[in-house]
Amino acid sequence: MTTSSSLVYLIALPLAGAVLLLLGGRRTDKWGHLLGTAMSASSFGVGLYQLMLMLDRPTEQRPVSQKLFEWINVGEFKVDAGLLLDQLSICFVLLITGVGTLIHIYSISYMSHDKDRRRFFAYLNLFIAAMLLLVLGDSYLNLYVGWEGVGLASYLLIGFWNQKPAYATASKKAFVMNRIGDMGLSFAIMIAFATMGTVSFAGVQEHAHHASEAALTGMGIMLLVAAAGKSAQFPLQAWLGDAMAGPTPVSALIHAATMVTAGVYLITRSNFVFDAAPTAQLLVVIVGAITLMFGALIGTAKDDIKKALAASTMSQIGYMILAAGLGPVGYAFAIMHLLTHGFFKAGMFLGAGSVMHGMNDEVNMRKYGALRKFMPITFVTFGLGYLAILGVPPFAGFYSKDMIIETAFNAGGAKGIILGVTTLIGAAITAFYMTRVMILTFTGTKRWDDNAHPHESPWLMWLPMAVLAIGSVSSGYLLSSGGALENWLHPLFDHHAEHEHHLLEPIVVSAMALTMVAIGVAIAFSKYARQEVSSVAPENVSIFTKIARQDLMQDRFNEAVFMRPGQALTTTLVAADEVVIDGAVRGVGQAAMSSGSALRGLQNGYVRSYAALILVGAIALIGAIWVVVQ
Amino acid sequence: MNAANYLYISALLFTIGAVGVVVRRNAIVVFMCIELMLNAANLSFVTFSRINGNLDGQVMAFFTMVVAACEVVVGLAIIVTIYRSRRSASVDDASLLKR
Amino acid sequence: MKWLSLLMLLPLAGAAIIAALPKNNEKAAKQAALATTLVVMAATIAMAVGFQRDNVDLQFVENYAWIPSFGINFALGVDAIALVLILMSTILAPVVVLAGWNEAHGGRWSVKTFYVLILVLETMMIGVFAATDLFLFYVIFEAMLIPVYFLIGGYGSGERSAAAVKFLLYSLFGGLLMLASIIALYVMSGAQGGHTFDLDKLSQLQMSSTTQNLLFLGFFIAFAIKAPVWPFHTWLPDAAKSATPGTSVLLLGVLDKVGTFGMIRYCLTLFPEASKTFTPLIMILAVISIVYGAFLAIGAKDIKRLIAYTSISHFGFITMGIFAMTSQAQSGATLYMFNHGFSTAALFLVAGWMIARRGSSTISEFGGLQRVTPVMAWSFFIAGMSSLALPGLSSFVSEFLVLVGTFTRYPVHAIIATFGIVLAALYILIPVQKALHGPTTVGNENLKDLNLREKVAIAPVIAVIVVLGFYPSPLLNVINPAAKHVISQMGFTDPVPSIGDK
Amino acid sequence: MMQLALEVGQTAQPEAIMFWILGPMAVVAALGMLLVKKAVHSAILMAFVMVILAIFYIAQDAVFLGIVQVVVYTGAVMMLFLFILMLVGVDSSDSLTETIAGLRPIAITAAVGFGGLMVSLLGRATLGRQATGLSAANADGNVQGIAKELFSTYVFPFEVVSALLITAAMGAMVLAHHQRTTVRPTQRQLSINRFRGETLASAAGLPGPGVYARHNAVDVPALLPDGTPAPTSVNASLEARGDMLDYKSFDLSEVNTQIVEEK
Repeated sequence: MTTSSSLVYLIALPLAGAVLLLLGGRRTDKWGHLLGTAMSASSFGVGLYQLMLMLDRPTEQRPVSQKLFEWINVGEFKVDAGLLLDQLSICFVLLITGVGTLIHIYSISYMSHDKDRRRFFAYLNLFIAAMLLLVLGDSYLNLYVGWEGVGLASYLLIGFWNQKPAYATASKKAFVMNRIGDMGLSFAIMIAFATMGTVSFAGVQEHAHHASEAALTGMGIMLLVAAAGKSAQFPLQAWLGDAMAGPTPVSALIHAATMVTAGVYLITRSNFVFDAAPTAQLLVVIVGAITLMFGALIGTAKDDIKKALAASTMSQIGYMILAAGLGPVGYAFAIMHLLTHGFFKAGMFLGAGSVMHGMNDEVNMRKYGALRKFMPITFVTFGLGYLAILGVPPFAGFYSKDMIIETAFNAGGAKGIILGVTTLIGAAITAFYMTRVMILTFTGTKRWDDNAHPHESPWLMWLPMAVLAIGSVSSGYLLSSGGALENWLHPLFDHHAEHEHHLLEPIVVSAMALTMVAIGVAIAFSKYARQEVSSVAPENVSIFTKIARQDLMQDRFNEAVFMRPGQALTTTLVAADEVVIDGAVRGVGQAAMSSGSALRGLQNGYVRSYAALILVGAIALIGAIWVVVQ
Repeated sequence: MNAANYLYISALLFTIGAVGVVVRRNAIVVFMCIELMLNAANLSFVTFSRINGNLDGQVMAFFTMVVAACEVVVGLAIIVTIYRSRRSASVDDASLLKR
Repeated sequence: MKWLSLLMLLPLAGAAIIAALPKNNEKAAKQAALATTLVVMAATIAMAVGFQRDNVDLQFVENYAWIPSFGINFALGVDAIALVLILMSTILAPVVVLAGWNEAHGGRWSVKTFYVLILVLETMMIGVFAATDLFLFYVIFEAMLIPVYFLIGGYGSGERSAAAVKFLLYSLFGGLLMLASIIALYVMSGAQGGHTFDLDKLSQLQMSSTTQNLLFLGFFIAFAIKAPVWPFHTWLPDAAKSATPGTSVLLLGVLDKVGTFGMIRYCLTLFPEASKTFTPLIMILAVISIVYGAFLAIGAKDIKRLIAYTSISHFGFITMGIFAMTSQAQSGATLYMFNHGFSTAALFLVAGWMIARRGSSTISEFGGLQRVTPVMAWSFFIAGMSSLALPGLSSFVSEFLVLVGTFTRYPVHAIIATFGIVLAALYILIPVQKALHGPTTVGNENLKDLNLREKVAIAPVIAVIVVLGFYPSPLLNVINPAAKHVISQMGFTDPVPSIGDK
Repeated sequence: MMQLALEVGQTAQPEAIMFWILGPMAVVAALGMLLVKKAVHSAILMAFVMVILAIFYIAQDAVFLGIVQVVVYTGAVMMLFLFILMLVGVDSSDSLTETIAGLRPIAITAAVGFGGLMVSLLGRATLGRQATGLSAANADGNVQGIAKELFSTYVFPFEVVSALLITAAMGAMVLAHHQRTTVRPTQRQLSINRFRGETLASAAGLPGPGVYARHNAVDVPALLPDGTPAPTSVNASLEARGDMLDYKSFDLSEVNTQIVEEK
């Protein structure tokens, strides 16, 4: 293990940017966006420098650590503020800072008309810092700080336009659902400490194979809950669609490329836990599979371009989680899909932002159409992303997604078949809804109002899109040629159980996947390109479409099962506190008062009744003597 | 002759006096009942003195008489004063304690 | 140097000076109060520097005969836990004075009286944490009610008299139960080697388990009312709603800590066996407090009541930490007391400014403050984040320590308590959304943002919250030996990780 | 009871005979005190009880107290009572109907309980020895014995009691003394008031009671020329005592209507 003193700058630079911009206030309005971008870019520079240093070192010395200071030290509970940069985190560091910087650049132009642009950049920098802390922390507790930090940044950014009540509600919903996930992470940390006496990654890895499987399963499930919260996985997926209330660059950065993939990071980072807890691992796979179908189905019905993309994100992360749940063979593919997805999805979101930018912030795809002519660059970059997500060779998605499908089939037995088929169907549906997005947005006839004047975005916006498009084209090949990423990550994962039994040859899987994609595309074409698309969503649709439009009833379910009973409980408790507990207290007071006023009747002012009372008292006294002196 | 008999009669007189205090409204009668109670007590004292064979009880009765005399003097003065202002000797009319 | 008596005398001297000032010179009274509290703060910090960390005995011990015929001494001394709480109290005092610069206006009595009361209260706050003689502790414990009663009843708002009386009756009830226990201890000490109120000697008493249980309950109920622990909590929302923000800060931030501090210092030390007997019950009460307080906070419509209910939830955490009997939970609980003082202070002060500007404390009356008064909105937001224990802010460290420490011994309690953090997100974000976000409510367009004085008052509080979130070690290192000492005195050791069994 | 009867039968000493005659008489007289309407009767019965008690004292070798009882109590205190009764009004008879709800049953129940408890307590109390008798203590004479006690052992209480007695006397004087709050009007002033007052009606002397009225008793008001009764013609103290007849019934118009009704 190498130590370094420069890791902290990765986090400190964007953090300093955020603090400066937030404390500086209006004074920094003029140059705030430039500072924010510069901080993010310099962090990217540090990341690249670290990568080069890492490449220089032999494999076993590649991980770098830095201890900043002693954070918490109570009894056996010792946590240092320590950073760890290894082969896994460097991928994330570069993705976060790289894509992050591009999105900073994009936002300079995208947010140029917003008077709070400086604040936006402050939040973005805060997010970058928190996300870096998340991937760089060397213990679960440090990760937790970043984990909630990105939740906070996400909350602030979703609610950036919080003067609109719906947006404010969306941000609150995201934070609260994330907190449920955070609770899972808390439990995982507690279990780790209670069973292994440590919460650092290294410590847990060292002790994991001694610990009881029950404890590890519990920890694994809790980590899965955490991942589900952060990565919008079933059953905590409901917030992601609403999170699109944030400015589009935020959706691109946080809710597509980086933060939502933190769950995948957490599961791959905790590989030593899941490898020893098959039940938890199986649950991971199930959650991934459900979510990938769930997201895909929602995606087919959404008319809001950002929500369609969000559903797609959910589905793609489902793929990653599924891969991560497949054990050592899947981790690398999960990460690879994560990286390629980071490129193409961020690119597409920025494309969507570009379209909205030209269309007066209209998000309804049914009001688009024939934009290809007006926004050629956006069309091309979006199109490249589209091909990538479909998994058309040789674009990035082909490499990463095919690997996952293949690995799923190879999981063995009925599990393998089910997972394989699920991923294949998912690929087909993905192809369907992405094609639908393409057709509705860029081809066909124009359906927008006359007051919209679609135009291509300025270079500050299309440049990042272009860079991301290049990434969507090439990253898959680069990462997988010769198993580059696999080998790079190999030392981290316990790969001893290498069971290379192929159920299907890779080429067969690819062929099947491409066939499914072709079917999906064909259906979309027949449904949207060959017939006129109405500019309002048709009402006479099947019940399935209606359900899908309502996000498969996820909000209704949450409302009915959690929110309403919760509200009822709150109301009941508030009333009970007033009536029962405070009532009991006031009752004591009332009793004293009423007994007082009852006794007051005795004080009628007549001497003779007082005398009678004295007599009664004397009787009591003598009676007592009578009883006592037997 | 059992000296305890005097004690029984003393108890009876005391009780009667107590009832009188409660049931009679005329302040003067109430006072007389109080005197009756004091006298009953005195009878007990005297009896105890006899039982114990010393004069302490009688001395005590003597003191009681003095105190009773004081009480009568003051009490009657009060009754006269009340009567002067309220034209009534009924204790119920002087129910000022309540207000 | 007689630090502790000096600390207790300084505010009294300040109060005397203010009392001597002419009645119409309100500004001088305020300045004198601020100066006094600052001097006390400086003196406390100077004292704290001289504290020996690794020494678990009482330090800065002073002992003067007070009523020798009853064996009563004016005995002072602090361990780390008391030191931390005194530090918190004296840091909060100038903040409260500065933040509530104008809150004494419109009271029943003069501005001068307000500051005299505040300073007298400060003396008692120091004394109650420093007392090592049970009688002295009791006297201060009860005497503290007097200035607070007048502060609520004389300077509060709304139904201030009713709230003050409720507060007083609740506290007196608990105090009387404690008094009975104290007298019993005193009587027993007479039979076992001489009448005394000395805490150290009383903790050596031999008594039957029934006696111990009963006496323990006398103390515990007093402290549970003070803290407050469910179901003894209903005075707090009323008192907090009616009191001025500054008074509320002292009430929730400092006075309520006397309850939890008392549990450590008196319940555990004097009655170790009874504490063990009642621990299961108390843990349940603590968990109920956490969840119950959170739910009521979610349902609260008044911002001050809301903060009071969040405090009930937080005090649940502290109580749970105290009785979980692990070093993490114990240290966490003490740290929590310190942190809660600051996060509640921040919440209450900002809420107070919001209320003063808007003229109403109903949450729905606010709206869109983020746009109108960004600095105030941010201050409230950060305070709220601290209250929901966002990592990186001070409360997180303490809350997590309590949870982790509890989990190692009482996993079920810890798990239920952890649900509190989701509820915390709700009870903070709902008012944040209603008050700070959304369209600006009519009538709020021209509210003024924080002025310089208010910024100066809130800045150190937020600084403490942030700095201790990232770097709690200085405080934790002071607390740890004392917390460990408490646990070892009780005969507990930390549960060993199950991996160690193999 | 049986034993009591036996005792009475067996020991027919003079004291026992005296006791069994006077004892019931005292109890009956005391009860009568409660039951009679007129306060004067009560006072007489009270004096009777006191005399019986004096006899009991003497029977129990308390000669001094017996004499004091007769002289001081029956003689002085009871006379004081009677004097006050005269002052307040001999005739003011007490209505025996109870005005405070529920007081009488309470009082009687309490009395029965109280008496019962006392008696049963006394019955249970055992002296354990025969009454010592005072022959030894009274060897030098009862008065000398008491004097010895009073001026030796009880000298301090004795002095205190004397102070109390003086204080009581002073107190009674203060209470009963009626301080004038206005200057006593002079003859001249009275005359001016009489002639320069609001009306001249009082200028001439008031008619005596019974003038022109149907009766000429002192408690019947005079009738004025217009036939209305003049309440001022009756002595004010009679009116205050409530002994004056209702003057309205002497109004001539009232009388006339009665006559009409009789027809």
